[in-house]
Order: sequence, then C-alpha cells, then structure tokens
Amino acid sequence: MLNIENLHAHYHTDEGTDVHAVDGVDLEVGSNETLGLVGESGCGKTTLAKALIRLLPTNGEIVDGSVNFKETDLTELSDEELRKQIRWTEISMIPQNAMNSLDPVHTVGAQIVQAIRTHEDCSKEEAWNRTRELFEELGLDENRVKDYPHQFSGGMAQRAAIALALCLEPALILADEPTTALDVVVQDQILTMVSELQDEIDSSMIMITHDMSVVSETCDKIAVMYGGNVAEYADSETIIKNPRHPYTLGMRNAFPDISKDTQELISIPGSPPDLIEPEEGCKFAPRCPFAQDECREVTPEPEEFEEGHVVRCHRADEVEYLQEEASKRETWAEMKDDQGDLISATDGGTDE
Amino acid sequence: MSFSDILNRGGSDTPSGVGIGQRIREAFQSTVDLFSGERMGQFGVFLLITFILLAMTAPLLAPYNPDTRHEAEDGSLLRLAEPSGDHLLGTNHEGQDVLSQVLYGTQVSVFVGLFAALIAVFIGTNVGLITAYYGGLVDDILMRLVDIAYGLPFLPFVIVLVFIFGADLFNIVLVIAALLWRDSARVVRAEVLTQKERDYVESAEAIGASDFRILYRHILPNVLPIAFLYIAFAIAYAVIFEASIAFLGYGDPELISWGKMLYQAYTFGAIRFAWWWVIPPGILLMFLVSSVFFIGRTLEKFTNPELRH
Amino acid sequence: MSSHQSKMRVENLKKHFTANQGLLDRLLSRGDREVVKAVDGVNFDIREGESFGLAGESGCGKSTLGKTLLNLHDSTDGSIYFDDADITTQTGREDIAFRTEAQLIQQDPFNSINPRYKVFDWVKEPLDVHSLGTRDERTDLVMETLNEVGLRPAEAYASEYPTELSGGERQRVGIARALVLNPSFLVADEPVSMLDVSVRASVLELLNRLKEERGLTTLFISHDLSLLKHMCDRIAIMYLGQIVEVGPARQLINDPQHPYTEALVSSTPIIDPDVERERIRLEGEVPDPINLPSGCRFAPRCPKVMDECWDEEPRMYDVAEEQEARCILHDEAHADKDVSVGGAQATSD
Amino acid sequence: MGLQRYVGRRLVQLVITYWVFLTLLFGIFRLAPGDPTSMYQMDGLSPEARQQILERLGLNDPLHVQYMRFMVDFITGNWGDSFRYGEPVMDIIVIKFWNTVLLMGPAFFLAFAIGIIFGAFMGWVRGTKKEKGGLILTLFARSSPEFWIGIIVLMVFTFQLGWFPSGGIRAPGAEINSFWGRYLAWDFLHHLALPLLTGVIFYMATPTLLMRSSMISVLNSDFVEMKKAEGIPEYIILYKHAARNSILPVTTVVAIVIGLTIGGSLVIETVFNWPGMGREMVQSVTYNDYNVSQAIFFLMGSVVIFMNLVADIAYVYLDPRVRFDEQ
Repeated sequence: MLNIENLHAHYHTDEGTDVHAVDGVDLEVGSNETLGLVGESGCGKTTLAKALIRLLPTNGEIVDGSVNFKETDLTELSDEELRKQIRWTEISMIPQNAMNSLDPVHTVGAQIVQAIRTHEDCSKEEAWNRTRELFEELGLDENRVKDYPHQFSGGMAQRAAIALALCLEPALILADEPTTALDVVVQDQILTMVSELQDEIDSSMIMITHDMSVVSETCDKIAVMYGGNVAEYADSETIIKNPRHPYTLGMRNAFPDISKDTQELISIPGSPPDLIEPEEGCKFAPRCPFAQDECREVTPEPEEFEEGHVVRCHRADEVEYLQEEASKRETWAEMKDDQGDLISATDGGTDE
Repeated sequence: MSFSDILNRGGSDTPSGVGIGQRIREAFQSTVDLFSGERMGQFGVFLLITFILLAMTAPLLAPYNPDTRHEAEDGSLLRLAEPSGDHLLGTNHEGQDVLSQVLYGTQVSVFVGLFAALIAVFIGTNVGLITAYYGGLVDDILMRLVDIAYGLPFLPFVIVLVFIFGADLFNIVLVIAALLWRDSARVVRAEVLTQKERDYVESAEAIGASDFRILYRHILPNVLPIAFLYIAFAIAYAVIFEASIAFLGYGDPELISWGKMLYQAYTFGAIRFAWWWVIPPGILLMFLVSSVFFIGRTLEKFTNPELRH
Repeated sequence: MSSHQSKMRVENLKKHFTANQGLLDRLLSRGDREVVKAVDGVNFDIREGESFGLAGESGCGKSTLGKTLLNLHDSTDGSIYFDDADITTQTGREDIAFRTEAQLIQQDPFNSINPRYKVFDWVKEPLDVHSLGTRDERTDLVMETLNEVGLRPAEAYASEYPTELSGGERQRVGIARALVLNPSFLVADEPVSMLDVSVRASVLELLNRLKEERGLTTLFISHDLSLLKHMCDRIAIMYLGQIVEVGPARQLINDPQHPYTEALVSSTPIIDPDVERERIRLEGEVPDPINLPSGCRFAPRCPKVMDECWDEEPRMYDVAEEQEARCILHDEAHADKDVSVGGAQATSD
Repeated sequence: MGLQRYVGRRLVQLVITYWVFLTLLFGIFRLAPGDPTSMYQMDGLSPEARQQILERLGLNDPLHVQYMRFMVDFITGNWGDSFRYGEPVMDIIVIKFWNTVLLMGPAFFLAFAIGIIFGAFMGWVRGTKKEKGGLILTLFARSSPEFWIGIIVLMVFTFQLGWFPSGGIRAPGAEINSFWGRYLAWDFLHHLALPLLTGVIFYMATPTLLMRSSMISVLNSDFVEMKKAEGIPEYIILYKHAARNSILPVTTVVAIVIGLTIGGSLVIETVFNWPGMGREMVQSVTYNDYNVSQAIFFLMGSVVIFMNLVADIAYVYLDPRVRFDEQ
C-alpha cells in the first residue's frame, strides 16, 4: 500500500551545508500492517514520517526518491492535491505530545468537527454526533467534547488526539512516539486501544518509537533506523530474536528486560553521527566492534537474506559469529580500546 | 585551549574561582558573537557608537559656539539663513548655527538615554531578581507597585515631576529612570521565575550554595541577555521622553537639545519654511532611537530563539 | 532487619504544599486553601551500601520525596535520620556537613548544568562553596573526578561549555559534580530517562561501578521498573504520597503483593516475544493528591476493591521475607481469600 | 463562578490602585513649588489678601484634613474651581475630555487593529524581503517621537500638499448646534485626520512587533503543524488558529500602549493645537493651576486604570486556559 523508494530528505543549515536526515530509505507498509520504526534521537525517524506527508519545516526538502501511496507518488502531487486527497483522509498522525498538538483556544470537539467538515460534506450536527461517538469509543466521556485541551489530563488528551487521527478512518496512521510522554499504565491502555481500533477500521500504521519493547509487542514489522538509513528491516520476531545488524544487536544488549532476572546491560560506545554531508562508508562503523576497512570505505547496500529480512551491513552473512560475539561485554569493551582512550569510556566522542 | 589556560581562567582572587566580572564579560562576549551575520544589529551598533563619539567630540566638531548669534555682513542678525558654506545647516531665528546646535544636542540625548537606562535597568533587574527568587510578601508588594506604576500615564507624570523638582538634566534622568524601572523589573522577574525552575538552580541548592551565590552567580548571568535587551529599550524610551519633555517646553533651559530645537522651531512656525532647522534634529533623534531598537531586535533573537529563522 | 546498618531512616515523613496565593487572595480567602499532599506519611530505611529503588507513576510524589530527603524541601512532619542524626531539625553548619555527605544526580542533562559555566567551574563549585582545599588541590580533585566518571582526557572536557557536550557526557559532568565532595549517599532522580538507549547502559554501568568502588548508598528514583529491577537491591513502590509496597527487587517484581504493584508490573511491555504477559487493566489515571478518599488511596482504581477498603487507610502488612504491602488483602480477616496476587509475570529465566 | 471571583479580585485591586494613585496625586501637587497665589504676586498682592485666598481655598488647613477633603471631593466629582479661569474645573474639562477621547480613542483602536493585521502578515511571510522591509519601517516609526511624526505629517500634508488644516478642531467661525453637531461634521473629521494619522503611526508599532513575534512562535508550535497535517486550508490556519492564538500576548501590551496614548495626547495636541486635556494639562501645570492639572491627571490615570481592567477581562475571555483555571 505504501512503498518508499530511495527517499532522501535534507535540512539546509545556515552554514550552507546539508544535514542528510533521511539518506536513501526503502520501506514498504502493507494494508492493515503495523510497521515499527525504531531508532535513537537524530536517526531520522521523525523526518521520514514528516517527509511522507510533506510536512518538513521550511529548511527541509525531499531531494530524491518517491513515496508511492496507493499508486500515487506523493512527492509529485501539488500542495493543494496533497491537502485535499491525502492529508487526514488517507494519512493521519498521532503526535507525541497531544496537549501541544491541539489548539488551546478551541474546544477539542470543535477541532475534530473541523477536521471532519474540511474533508467531508456533512452537517454540523452529524459531525458533532460522530465526534461524540468517537469519544465514547476511546473511553472518553462524550460530554467532554466541549472541553478545552488544557482541561484534559495527559492520557485523556492523547486519547482525544487519537480520536482526531481516526475521525476520517484513514488508510495509514503515522504515530510518532504516541505514548512516550505517558506513564506505563496509561501507555498500556492506549496501545491496546489503538491496536483494536486500527483493526476495526482496517488501517495501516507506522509507529515511531525508541522503545524496543513497545514495538516488539505492537508491531508486525520493524525497521531499525540508524543515521538516516534503515539498518535492518524484518518482521518483529526476527528483529528481536534473530537480528543480523550489529547495531540491532547492540540495542538489544542495552535494553533492560523486566522478564529477566539477570541481565547484563551493555552500552554501545560513541554517539550517533551528525549526518552533515556524510562520507562514504557505513555510518555505524565508528561505533561498530565488527567494523573492517571495507565498512569504513564502502557504504553497504541493503541486502535481503531470508524472505523480507533486509540488512545494510557488509558482514551480515556472518550472522552466527556476530550474534555470539555481540552478546559479550568484552566485544564492545575491546572495540573501544581500538578507538583510543577518549571514546573508550564515554558515549560522547566529540570530535577532539 | 591548553590546560594552563583553564587554570588561569579559574584563578581569580576570590576563593570561589571565576569571578562575577568574568561571567559578565563572557555573557557580553556571547552577546557580541551574536551580532556576527546580523546586519540590522550591526547597523544599530555602528549608529550607536557613532552617536556616542559625536557626543564626546561635539565641542571639537562643532564649527561655532552654538550660542553665538551670527551677524550678516550688514551687521544685522543672521536670522534663518539657508544652508551655505559658512553655515552648513543654516541658522535659526536667533542667528545661531544649526549644525553646532545639533552636534551639542547629541550630548543631551546620549547622556539621558544611557544614564536613565542604566539606572532603570539596574534597579529593575535587582528588584526582579529578588522578588522572583524570594516571592511572598516582598514580591506581592513590589509587584503591586509595578502594577500601579503601569497605571500612571507616563509622560504627564514625568512632566509634573520635572516641573516640581526643577528642569535640571539630572532630575530629568532620575525621573525617567524612576518610572522606567518597572519594565525591566517585570520582565526580569518573569525570566527569573523560569530560570528558578531549571534544574541547575536545584543543583546549586543541593551543593549548599548560598542564596546570594545562586542569585548573582547562577541566575543573573542567565538573565543578563534580557537585561541587555531592556537597556536597549530603556535607552529608546528615555531619549524619546527627554525629547518630548523638551518639546513641550519643560527641558533644561541651560542646555541645547534636539527636543528643545524642535520646540523653538515649532513655536516660531519654522516648520513652514526653514526645513534646515527642523529636519536635522528630528532625523538624528529618529536614528539614535532606531539604533537601539535595531540592536534590541538582535538581542531579542538571542532571548527568544524562536524568532531566529 | 537489625542485621543491617541503616544509612537513612525515614519516619512518618510528610511534605504538603499549599497552593501559592497572592496577598489579595490571602486577604480575601476564608481559609479554603488547597493542600497537595505530595508525600504523606512515608516510612522506610535505606541500608548502608545498598541501591534502593523508588518507583511510581508521575505525580506519585517520588521526586518530592527524594528532594525532601536531601533537605531541599522543608518537611511538613516526620523525621529523617541520616547516619542516626535527624536532619529535619538541623540547621546551619550541621546542614552544611550533611550537604557534603548527600548529593543529587538530576534527570535532565540539558537543564541541570548552568549553561554559563564551563565543565571545570561547574564541577569545582561544590569545593568553592564549602571552601575545601587550596586552589591547586581543588584543581587536582576536579581533574581526578572527571577522569573517574570517564570524561577523558579531563583537560579537554574541563574547558568545554555544556552546550558542546552530548547528553551522556553532560550526565557524567553532573555525576562528577555530585562526587567531588566525596559523599556517602546519592539520590539519583531518573538519571538516564532522558538519554538514548544505547547510552543509558554506560551511565548505569558507571553508577554501579561507583557504588562498588566508593561504597556509595544510592536512592534510585525511576518510573521504569525494568531498570530498577536491574539496578537495585530493594524497591519501594509509591502511590499518591505513600509507599504501598517495599521488598527485594526481584522478589517484588516477580511476585508483587499489592494490586497496584501488580498492575504496574503487568503494564510494562516485554521485549521478548516468547513471554506473554497477563494484562491487568486499571481504570483512569493517578488523581491529584488533593481531596484524597478516606480508606485506601488506591481503592477507586483497584480491580480487587472490597467494601472494607473504603473504611480506613490500610497499614503495612508483612507479606513475605523482607516484603511488606499496604493492602488489607493480607489481613488475617481475609486469609480465606486468594491473596496470592503474584504470578502475573511469567519469568523466562 | 470562577470568573466572578476573578473579576471581584480585579475590582479590589482597582480600588487599591485608585487609592494609591489619589494619594500620590495629593502628595505630588502639595510638593509643587509655589501656590495658586504666585500668579497674582506680580500684581502686588498684599500678604493679607494672599492669606485670604489660601484660607478660602482651604490650603491653610492641616495636611490630613486637606487629604481627607481631597479624597472625598475627588470621589464625589467635586473638583473645585480653576484658579486661572475662576470657573468650576468640571466645566472646563468636560469638553476637552471629549475632544481628547475622540482623538486618542480612534487612534488607539486603529493602531491595534492595523498593527495586529500587519504584524500577523509579517509573521506569516517570515523570512522574506517583505517582512524585513515591514520590520525596518515599523522600527523607524517606533523610533520617532510623536511630535516628530506630527511635524513631518504637517510639513507634507499641510504645507506641501495643502490638503489638511494645520491645527485646531474646527474651521474658524464654524457653527456648533449641539454636542453631536460638534463632532458629526465633515469639518471635524478634516481636522481630525492628521493628528489621528500621527497617533496611529506611532502607536501601531508596539502591537505590530509583538504580533509578529508572537505569530512566529505560534507558527512554530506543534498544533499548527498538526492543522497542516489535517489538511486544513492555509487561510483558515492563519486566522482561526495562528492569529487567534497570537493575539493573546498582544492584549498584554494594551496597558502600555494606553499609557503611551494618554501621555502622547500632550504632545499630539500641542503639535496640532487640539483643544484637549493634554494641552490643557501642560498649560495648567505652568500656571500652577493645581485643581485643573490634578483633575486632568486624575482623568488620565482613570482611563489607564480602567482600560487595564478591560484588557485583563478581555484576556480572560480570549484565553480559555485562564478562564477555566480560575474555577
């Protein structure tokens, strides 16, 4: 249903250089499928989502690639076509911070009604009735449609934002860290509900998050992003249990698991690349314990291993060796020594 | 930067390392850095420095004593002479050289602007710091005072006070400052309230730092940019108010100021014909005030990063 | 319990806030001030050398409690014994002595360092405040501490402004500042929640190492139970200003005895696709700690609520070895009911 | 309920402000050099006669008696007689008050209306040449004292183009039949044009600049991006969301601009010979005509205080966050 090909999105800086925030992404989302986009801050996951519906800030630009949505290339549409045919009717968004994403001076209900009436020819009463129904479905008191956003708690505002995202039953929902700001109990309530409603209206979803456990539970497919690229892409189970990319392996080590009694947390040394005019070579190489000369010189291309398991790594075929070694603390510690003292102990690696 | 540099930096005489002076210097330095690439701000700085230099060198630059009544060749008073080689900006109704008067007028505006602004912002910043940090009754009372100060019509109040205390330049400065502090007090207070909530203040409390230290070493350097901004605004207002007072005839009778020149030109009816007498003081007033507004624009971007684009 | 040396003992600690009202309101109001009971009768002790975890949802009072323990808030009632001396009654010099013994590590690395300070000055400031050592000694100590927290070479980091550092590096600067006075007790308030996942582990590793090497006692505040399970010896769960359950970390997570703990654990997503969790859905969200219900504070949301729950506030019951829970399900009167609330969490090891 | 309480609290504040203001007024004019008799002195006023005048005016009473009488008189609208005109102050001021209100009121409202629209436009086209040009023009307008703008306006429109009269409120010899006839006349509007223009140019700078920066920060906010994602047409985002939110901070400078406007009336009325309160005040101060200047000062302060109250209450209506937090 959604097919992203070789997408490049850049930010222009005041210094005249470009930040290659999204640097050649290929992805697919099938209908009624949930894709998890995982990565750390600055990996380009949010830029990717915004580029899909062309919501990049003024200094951002899609420089190459295509976004094919139901046989239409979204990058080719005019602004007005995009607004009328795609935005919200086909693709909607669930924001990270619902409170800031609702206009504080209008009631929540009025904002949902506005979205409905912008795209559908329906009477005011009908739109209000639909809004009340949505509130009910999301576990909100329907009498609160006339409340202002600030009168809601964080969890309620998030539900309201979801109601807004679902009001036109879009084919694709972009959820950008939809529960990061919430406590675990509310997060659980909301994730469960979103999954149910998504099935009900039969839409697809791209869920952006940094939380491996959330994507593991919620998503069908996972794309692990690093430095503006998709490092690894496969179904959830494969990514969690049988990853091939050293970065994914490292992330697994660093993530505490509540179901385990003993677990050694191992960090990945160094910090993410800054993506300003990147050079040739694998972007993870400076932090990768398995990096070889080839990795530093040649940018790896995505390569498909089993059905639907795509990895961007020169050494992905040595899967057993990688998985074995990556689970050891010494691997990541030893690698640090090669890099010299400065990077070794810290995660910083400022360019001294 | 080498290791010894670090030590030298840390090495002021106070037992507590880097002195407050250096922090202010560093804040100032970062303010200076800010102007790189800001053409409006640079233009403002250039103008302001020019005016300050003009004020300092007015006695040297002025071709004549501004009070001298020049005479024509026939011995009559050289009234309202059009600009010429002898009098580049002509003469006024009493035969005085307009250019010389304009140059001397710079002194009054620059002096009033700078001093009134510095006093006002000094008071305002301290009031803002203390009220916001301690809150409670002090805050309540001082902020009510600020509210009341906002409830007073500014210019009439200044005129009444100047009239009562005497139209002496220092009185004018003090009266303007006494009313202008409210702006910076209010804004600095708001800024301190947000800074106070930031974790670095809590960190200072956790190590046992004194209130004085927290206020003047931690919070003050972070509110200085906004204090600088309000110095800029206060200069502008002070210059405008001084000129307005003089234009209404309540200025210091001993001094030549731009406002007074326009007052004389206006009451004499010169705006109908003697443009050379009217335009120069007005234009200079406008440029002096705009110079600080241009600087303020740039400072504002610093205090409110959202305005950068 | 007596076999353990207590580092900090808290008895019936309360911290109430009254809404800040202006002069006029005070004159006009008829005494109807709202009181926020952020911490409302807390008892526990932290043992010498242990990592004690404090968990709960936002607004439960865990951060307020942490700050009150450090004397950053004046307590409303109760006592805090630190090395057997009550710090709530101390003032002046004694307080200063306490300041060098107990330190704070903050959550937000982007906000917790004064942007106008260089790393060197920031780490040195505690020494300045307490006038410790000569100038050279201070410099040496700062450099040593920077090295110890992994900011190497210390000379390079010393002259940086915080804006030039990454989040993980800033957090290390914060740790260095806390350590430079050589404290024996640390309160770490969500020390890694703002950091990237790949960096978190290294900061946690550092905290663990410091605990070993310096014999530090740590109070670890976090909303992340998975993290606390891996970092702490014991965990206390807070709800609306009170501790509802306390016990050894693994035991408490694997076999929670309070319905709230159980719900928290069961809501935590699990990365391993092979482990299915039994979900307990709680209704609603944590209410504001104003106008609290009589009886059990958790009753309005509790899936196991009974009529008696509304009668009076439950006390703490011993529920297992070293584990206590504030729930009348554990009262003998209910011995016939199924009290084994645990077992919700399948364990894979 | 909450709103009533808010308004109630605000009214109590108003009373306190008024009380402090009146006390200040009393104090200031007692401090003033000279007394009403000084203007007769050159006529060879005898000390006895002078005492008589002071006695008649109650200026020999103890200070607290004067203070009490002053407070009562002011609150009851008994403002005494003008020393200079020998007429009740009220009679002198009423017409001048309306003259000022009809000049400065429209100047104030037009300045805000135009400033908000202009500022919203500059915020919307941020980063373009248009914005930069507008910004520089606005800064220059803000940098010019009212009398300088007035002088330029006079030089251009009156002395060069001859389109408008140079001052006054009506042509000499114009007939006035009634209160309304005084103002609902082409002649009045003809005289009003230039002083009004001067005021609008000067006062609109503050709302313009504030609206612009407020607009820029609102446009950077999450909800505006969200509205774009929702496919809401741009013009609706502009006026219904961005501008509507940006106006909130602009209302907070109403107080400052009101203060400027009232103060500015002194200058503008002087430049254009407008027979209003401001010009009267300047003159009465010079003549030690306490009662008149006091009364005018009181009226000006009242307008500022009252408009502040209106602005605060308007803010509560505009921002639901404040409206409901009070409950």
